[in-house]
Amino acid sequence: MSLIAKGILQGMAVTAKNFIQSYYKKERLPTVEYPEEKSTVNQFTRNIPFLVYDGEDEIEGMRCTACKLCEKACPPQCIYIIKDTDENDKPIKRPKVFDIDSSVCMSCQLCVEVCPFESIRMDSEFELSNENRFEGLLINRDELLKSNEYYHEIHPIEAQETDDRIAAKIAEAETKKKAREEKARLAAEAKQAAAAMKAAEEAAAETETSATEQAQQSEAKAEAPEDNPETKNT
Amino acid sequence: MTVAFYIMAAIAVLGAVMAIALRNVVHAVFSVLLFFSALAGLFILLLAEFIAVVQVLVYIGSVGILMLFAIMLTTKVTGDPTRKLLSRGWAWGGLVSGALLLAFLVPLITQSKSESNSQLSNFNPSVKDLGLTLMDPYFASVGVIALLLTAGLIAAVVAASSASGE
Amino acid sequence: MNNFIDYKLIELGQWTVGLFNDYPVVQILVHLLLATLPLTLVFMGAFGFSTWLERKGLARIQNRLGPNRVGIFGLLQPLADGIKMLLKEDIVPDRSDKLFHFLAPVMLMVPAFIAVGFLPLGDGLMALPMDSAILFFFAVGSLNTIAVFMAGWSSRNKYSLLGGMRAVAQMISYEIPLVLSAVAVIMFSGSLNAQEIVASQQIQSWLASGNLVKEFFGQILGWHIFKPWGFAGFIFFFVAALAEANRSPFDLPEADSEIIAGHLTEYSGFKYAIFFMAEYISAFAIAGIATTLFLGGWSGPVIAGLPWFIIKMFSLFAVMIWIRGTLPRLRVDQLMGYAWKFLLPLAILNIFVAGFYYFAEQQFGSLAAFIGGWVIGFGILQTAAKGLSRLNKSPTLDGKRVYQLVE
Amino acid sequence: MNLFNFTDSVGWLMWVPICPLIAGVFLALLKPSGRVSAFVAIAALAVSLILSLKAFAMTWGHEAQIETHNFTWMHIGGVDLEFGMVLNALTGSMLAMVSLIGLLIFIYSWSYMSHDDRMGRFFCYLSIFMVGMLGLVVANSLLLFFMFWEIVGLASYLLIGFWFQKPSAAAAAKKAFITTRIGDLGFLIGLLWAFKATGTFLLFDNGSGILETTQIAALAASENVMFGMNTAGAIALFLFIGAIGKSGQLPLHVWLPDAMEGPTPVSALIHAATMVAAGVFLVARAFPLFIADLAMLEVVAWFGAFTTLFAALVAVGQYDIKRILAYSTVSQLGLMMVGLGAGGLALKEGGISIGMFHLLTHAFFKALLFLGAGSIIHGCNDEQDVRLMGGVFSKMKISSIAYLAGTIALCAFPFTSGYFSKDQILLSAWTASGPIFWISAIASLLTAFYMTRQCCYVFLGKYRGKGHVHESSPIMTVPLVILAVFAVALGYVSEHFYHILDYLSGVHVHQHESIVVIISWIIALGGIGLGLLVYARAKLGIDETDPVKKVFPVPYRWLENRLYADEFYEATAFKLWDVLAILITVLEAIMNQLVDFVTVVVRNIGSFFLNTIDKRVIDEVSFDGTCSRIYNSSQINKLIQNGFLQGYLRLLTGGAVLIGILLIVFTR
Amino acid sequence: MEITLNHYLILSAVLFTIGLIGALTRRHIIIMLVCLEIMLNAANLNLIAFWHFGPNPILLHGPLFTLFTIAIAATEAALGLALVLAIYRHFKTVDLEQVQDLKE
Repeated sequence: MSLIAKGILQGMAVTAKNFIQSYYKKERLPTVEYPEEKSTVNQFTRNIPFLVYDGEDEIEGMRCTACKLCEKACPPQCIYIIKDTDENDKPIKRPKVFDIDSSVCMSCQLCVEVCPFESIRMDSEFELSNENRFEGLLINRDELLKSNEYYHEIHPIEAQETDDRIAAKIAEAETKKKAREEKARLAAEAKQAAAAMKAAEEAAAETETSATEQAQQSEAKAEAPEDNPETKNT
Repeated sequence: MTVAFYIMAAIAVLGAVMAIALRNVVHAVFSVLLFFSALAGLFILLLAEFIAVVQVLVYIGSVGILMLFAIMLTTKVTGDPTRKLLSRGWAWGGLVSGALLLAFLVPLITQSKSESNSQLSNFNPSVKDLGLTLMDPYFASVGVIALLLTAGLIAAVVAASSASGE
Repeated sequence: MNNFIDYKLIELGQWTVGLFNDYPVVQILVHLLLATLPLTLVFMGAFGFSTWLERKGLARIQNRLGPNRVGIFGLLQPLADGIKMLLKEDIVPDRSDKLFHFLAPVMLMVPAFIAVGFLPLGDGLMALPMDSAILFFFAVGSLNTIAVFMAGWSSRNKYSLLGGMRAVAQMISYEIPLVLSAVAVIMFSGSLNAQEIVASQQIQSWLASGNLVKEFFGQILGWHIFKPWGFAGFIFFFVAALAEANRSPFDLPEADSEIIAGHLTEYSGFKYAIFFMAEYISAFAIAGIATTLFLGGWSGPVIAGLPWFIIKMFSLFAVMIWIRGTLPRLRVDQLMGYAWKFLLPLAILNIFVAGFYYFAEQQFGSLAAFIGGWVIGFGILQTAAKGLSRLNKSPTLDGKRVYQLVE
Repeated sequence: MNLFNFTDSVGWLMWVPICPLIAGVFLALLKPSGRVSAFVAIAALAVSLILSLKAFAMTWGHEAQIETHNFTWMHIGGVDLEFGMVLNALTGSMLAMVSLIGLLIFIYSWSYMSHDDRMGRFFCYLSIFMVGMLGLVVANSLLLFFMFWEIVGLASYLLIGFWFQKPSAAAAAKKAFITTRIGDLGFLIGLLWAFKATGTFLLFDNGSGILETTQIAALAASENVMFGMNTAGAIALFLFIGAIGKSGQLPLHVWLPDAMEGPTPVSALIHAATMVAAGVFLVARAFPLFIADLAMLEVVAWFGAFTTLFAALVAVGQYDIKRILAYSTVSQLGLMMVGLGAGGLALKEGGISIGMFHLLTHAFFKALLFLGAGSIIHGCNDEQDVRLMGGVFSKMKISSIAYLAGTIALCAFPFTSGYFSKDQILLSAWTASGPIFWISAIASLLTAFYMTRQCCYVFLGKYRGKGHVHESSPIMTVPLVILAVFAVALGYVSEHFYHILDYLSGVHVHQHESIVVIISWIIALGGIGLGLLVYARAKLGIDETDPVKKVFPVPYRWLENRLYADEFYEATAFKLWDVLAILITVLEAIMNQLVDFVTVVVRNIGSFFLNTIDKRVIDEVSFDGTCSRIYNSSQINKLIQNGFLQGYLRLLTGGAVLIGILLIVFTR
Repeated sequence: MEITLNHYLILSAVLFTIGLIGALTRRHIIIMLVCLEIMLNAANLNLIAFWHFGPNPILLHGPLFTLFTIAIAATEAALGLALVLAIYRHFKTVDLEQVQDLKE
């Protein structure tokens, strides 16, 4: 290296540039003084899971049906679910107790993938520290429940995707029902035409009774799918 | 001035005695360094400023460290109390040198007349004059010393590194 | 306005000494105290400030804020560190040399503070006004080698001994280029006395000329750094000074990634703080000497005297920090090779160039000597440097790296 | 010694011998291949030829003038030995002749020796020989002359023994060397005597040289130094002994015929033209000495006469072509000696020109004859016995014609060069003394006879040897032709156009005696006719007896055995050794007796000394005693030398203290 | 009481003797070299003392001569220690007792 040591000077120039620019250029001083300022967390970060509920009322709008799939799938078994029972203790599709032990959860997101009802998602909240090591870190159902809007807030893209998916499911169910009705109707007409023909030849009378039975069965079938469109999944 | 002289003398003697008395070699060398610094002080008392500086620079700065390096490279310094300190027949060795001091040096000094007044008080020899005399009448000897130092340097390197093979 | 502050301080000093006129013994004591006490306090403060300066500077270089919690801009951070150091438990390894383990930091601090004494802070403002101040500076400088060795040896720890030996070797080999590059200045200014060296860097004729512009530049243009051998000498001196004070690129001994903390491994608590203080103060001392030798000491355009000296000293220290922020650490053999095979020959050559410059100036007057000096002198040094660097070039892999898939 | 100044002094003459010397050294050291060595030798000789011709030209105009260039070679014991070069008619002519013939022979031997793998060595020896010969001619100091004389002797030894693997060649070389050495001994004695008498070696030293008038007068003044001769004569006699050895005169001629063992060019160069001529040249050079004492001239003439007759007789009985020529050379040399001797008696200084003229002409045609013989031998597949040759004329036209030209010149056929020179000799012999004249005449007749005999053997009839005859290459035949021209024309041209006789001796020489002319005609034609008569139609062959032998069987056998010259030596000289041997054994016996007696006496004395002095005094008392004492004492102070460093230091300080105390006590 | 030349002479004599005793008794080679240095320094002290109290100190002979002695002492120390290293490498000990190959 010659006397003026060009290489070293270039290096010094770089550090000097950093030093000076750090005073006026924003990206040169990216430090966020944490306790005072909070830096927005990237939307794809995931920490401990939370339960999503639609609408205003938490308990009612809860998507979770306590199907315990996530409990079984969780590798460190840190989820604990007890099904809820209505007044005359007949089990209803809702968890009474839904606990996640946050000290054990390794945020592997398997529960999210398993949940058929899109009800459990990964939260990006990281300030979970508290004094009590055991009870403190066990998060119960009420703390887990968070609104869909919050979900949209922390994971906008993912939330939007889940909503679209649900809407699509509902729409699909609609179309299927309609198609089935259409088919049933057609079949009935065809049958009637055939029957009419046959009847015309045979005794029109006794076949009427059989025709009316068939019409009743198809209506029963048509009614069944109507009562639970929301909970049905693909 | 007298107080300073006595302090310095005491430190010097102390350093020297400790140097030859201490069992731990490193301690001995450090005490010698103390001895050298005491001597530097004495030189300043004797108004030989430059010599004091050179004493500090050469003796304490390099010879001292050289000895420390030598010790590092050669012996295990502490930790075996059994090691005999004195060579055989140390008694009459000590006796002889003691005799030297008492029988020969001290009488010689005491009986010689000495004029105590030093002309030095009226002028303070500056380094500049020393430099000038070094260059003017004594230039050849400076050259010789330079040669000697280089030869010493090379010889030391060769001697120390010569048997690196084993 | 020149040297106004210096004179004021000297008057103050004389006034205080005057207070004790009727107690001669006490007066001597006061006189001594006057020379040493303010200096120690000032430089202790400077040490504190410099630690803050260093941490903030390094932070800014690395695009981060640096300490800003304690005090307004983190100014009280050094105080916090100090207190922390005091509170920390002072561990001493059991089978170590208790005496020398304790003595090492002291031995390091003493020469640091003495060295500071030799700095010509202002016109007439010198703590220890010696005829051969620079010489004493170097003599004292060589003492801290012993202190480092003592530290390394007494903590009975293989790493610290090794670190100690390395530090000693580094200090010794860099002492020679340091002294040699200073020799060029001393040879030119003709005396070892710091004040005279500073005086030689002021163009006296311009100062006395009376018109403001000339006076303004008279203070600056005389500095040795503007001369070819001066500039080269300054580079060698500064690099050797960095090594001597174990700063940045040469801080191998107590480099964290290397042998833990070198000779400082077994030190903790206040002794560790003292080590650091001694190191920083010797860094200041060397920066001060560098300013006196090359940057014209306290001479400066308007506020000549103490302020300029402090500005220059701190700016040099800032450069040290700056270098610490950029340059990677040197390997041991490169370190030694650089001293012996690069700096030393160039320093000697620099002395010759200075000699020629001196005679050229006598012969053809300062302007022609200045221009010719720069062209020829600097040319010689430049080519010598290139030649030496090519000579010492370690056999690096010059071809393009070839990678092979393992069959 | 300014070699390079070609104008005023004669120093450059030294170049003539030096050039071949350089070539010789070059060939000896670098041993180049055959062709290169030949080329180098020839080039060097060419340079000396040019210089010789320049010298010859310089002397041509003014014969009497002598230019010398002398320098001191060495200064020993207060005497400085001078060397020098002389340039007078004699030198000029000899230089020209030697270098010209030498060059032709060099060229000839280039092809002749081309198949021999040691050609480089051959040319090296030839160059050394030329150095000797040319140097000898130029030398002005007798010492230098003697040195070159030895070089020539050495060269002849080397060249004769060139094919050292042939035992006969080696023996011949030794024989040549020893016999010439005996002659050189005489020369050396003469040389030393001359030096003692005159104080200098230089022949011509502007007045003080040996051959200058003042010295000659001084030398001639002394009376009856030896056999009634004055010192000049005595010195001349010893010099003549040297000449006898070198030129192969009667007593010391035995080596010349055996010298034919060497290759033919060697014989041509050395044993025909130059070396043997050296003896004659010596006599010519030192002629003033000979003239100073007429008895010497008688001796020279008579020696010459006997040699020429003897050699001519023996030549008749020889069958080997080269031996015939060798004996003819011996006889011709004898003739030259006669020329010198008789010439001296008749014409004082003029004698030189007569002897030298014949030498010059003889050199050319004898060289021609030898080269011709060489090419014939080469042609007949290396066959040397004339009885196995024959019919060569038809096969080898050029060499035969050249050979015939040489023969007629040798036989002194009218108007050939031989005729003119031999005629002069016979004229001077006639005026000098009758018997010498008649002996020389008979010898010349015999010469013509055996030459024609040889020609008939070789040229007439059909080829009796094995294989077929083939003409030699042009490189060999061209020199032959040149020499032939010289052999024939030289005599006439030089006598009538250039008055060579006056030139050679510097004195006007003119002899005319009609009877001698007639006799010489008779001799020449008679000899040839007699030869043809006997041999032309005779049956010649290996198994046939020689026609002359048929007529005189017994004497012819004598001739065949070379008149028992070798056997004579055998009987006398070698016997000499046996006598010596006996003498020595007797002496030795006596000596042994003496030695035994002395040893006994000494032993007794020795034993006396041994037991008394040596054992008791030296061993016990002085030597061993002290040793043991020293040893014991050293044991004590060995204790100090125990390698214990600090012990030494303590002793040191103890000593210092002691000195200190003494100092204080005594200087109080 | 005024410091006179004798004080210095006695001091240097004492120091010299201490060095000598060390040199003569201690077994450790390096300590011997140390003592050697002590002796040399004592001599230097003597030199400067004589110069200081000498007739005309202006000539600066004292310091000059001491400079040379210091230079030589430094070289000697360097060489001595280099030799000690060589001895250690050969004898594997620094104890003078065992370094006795020169023993007859």
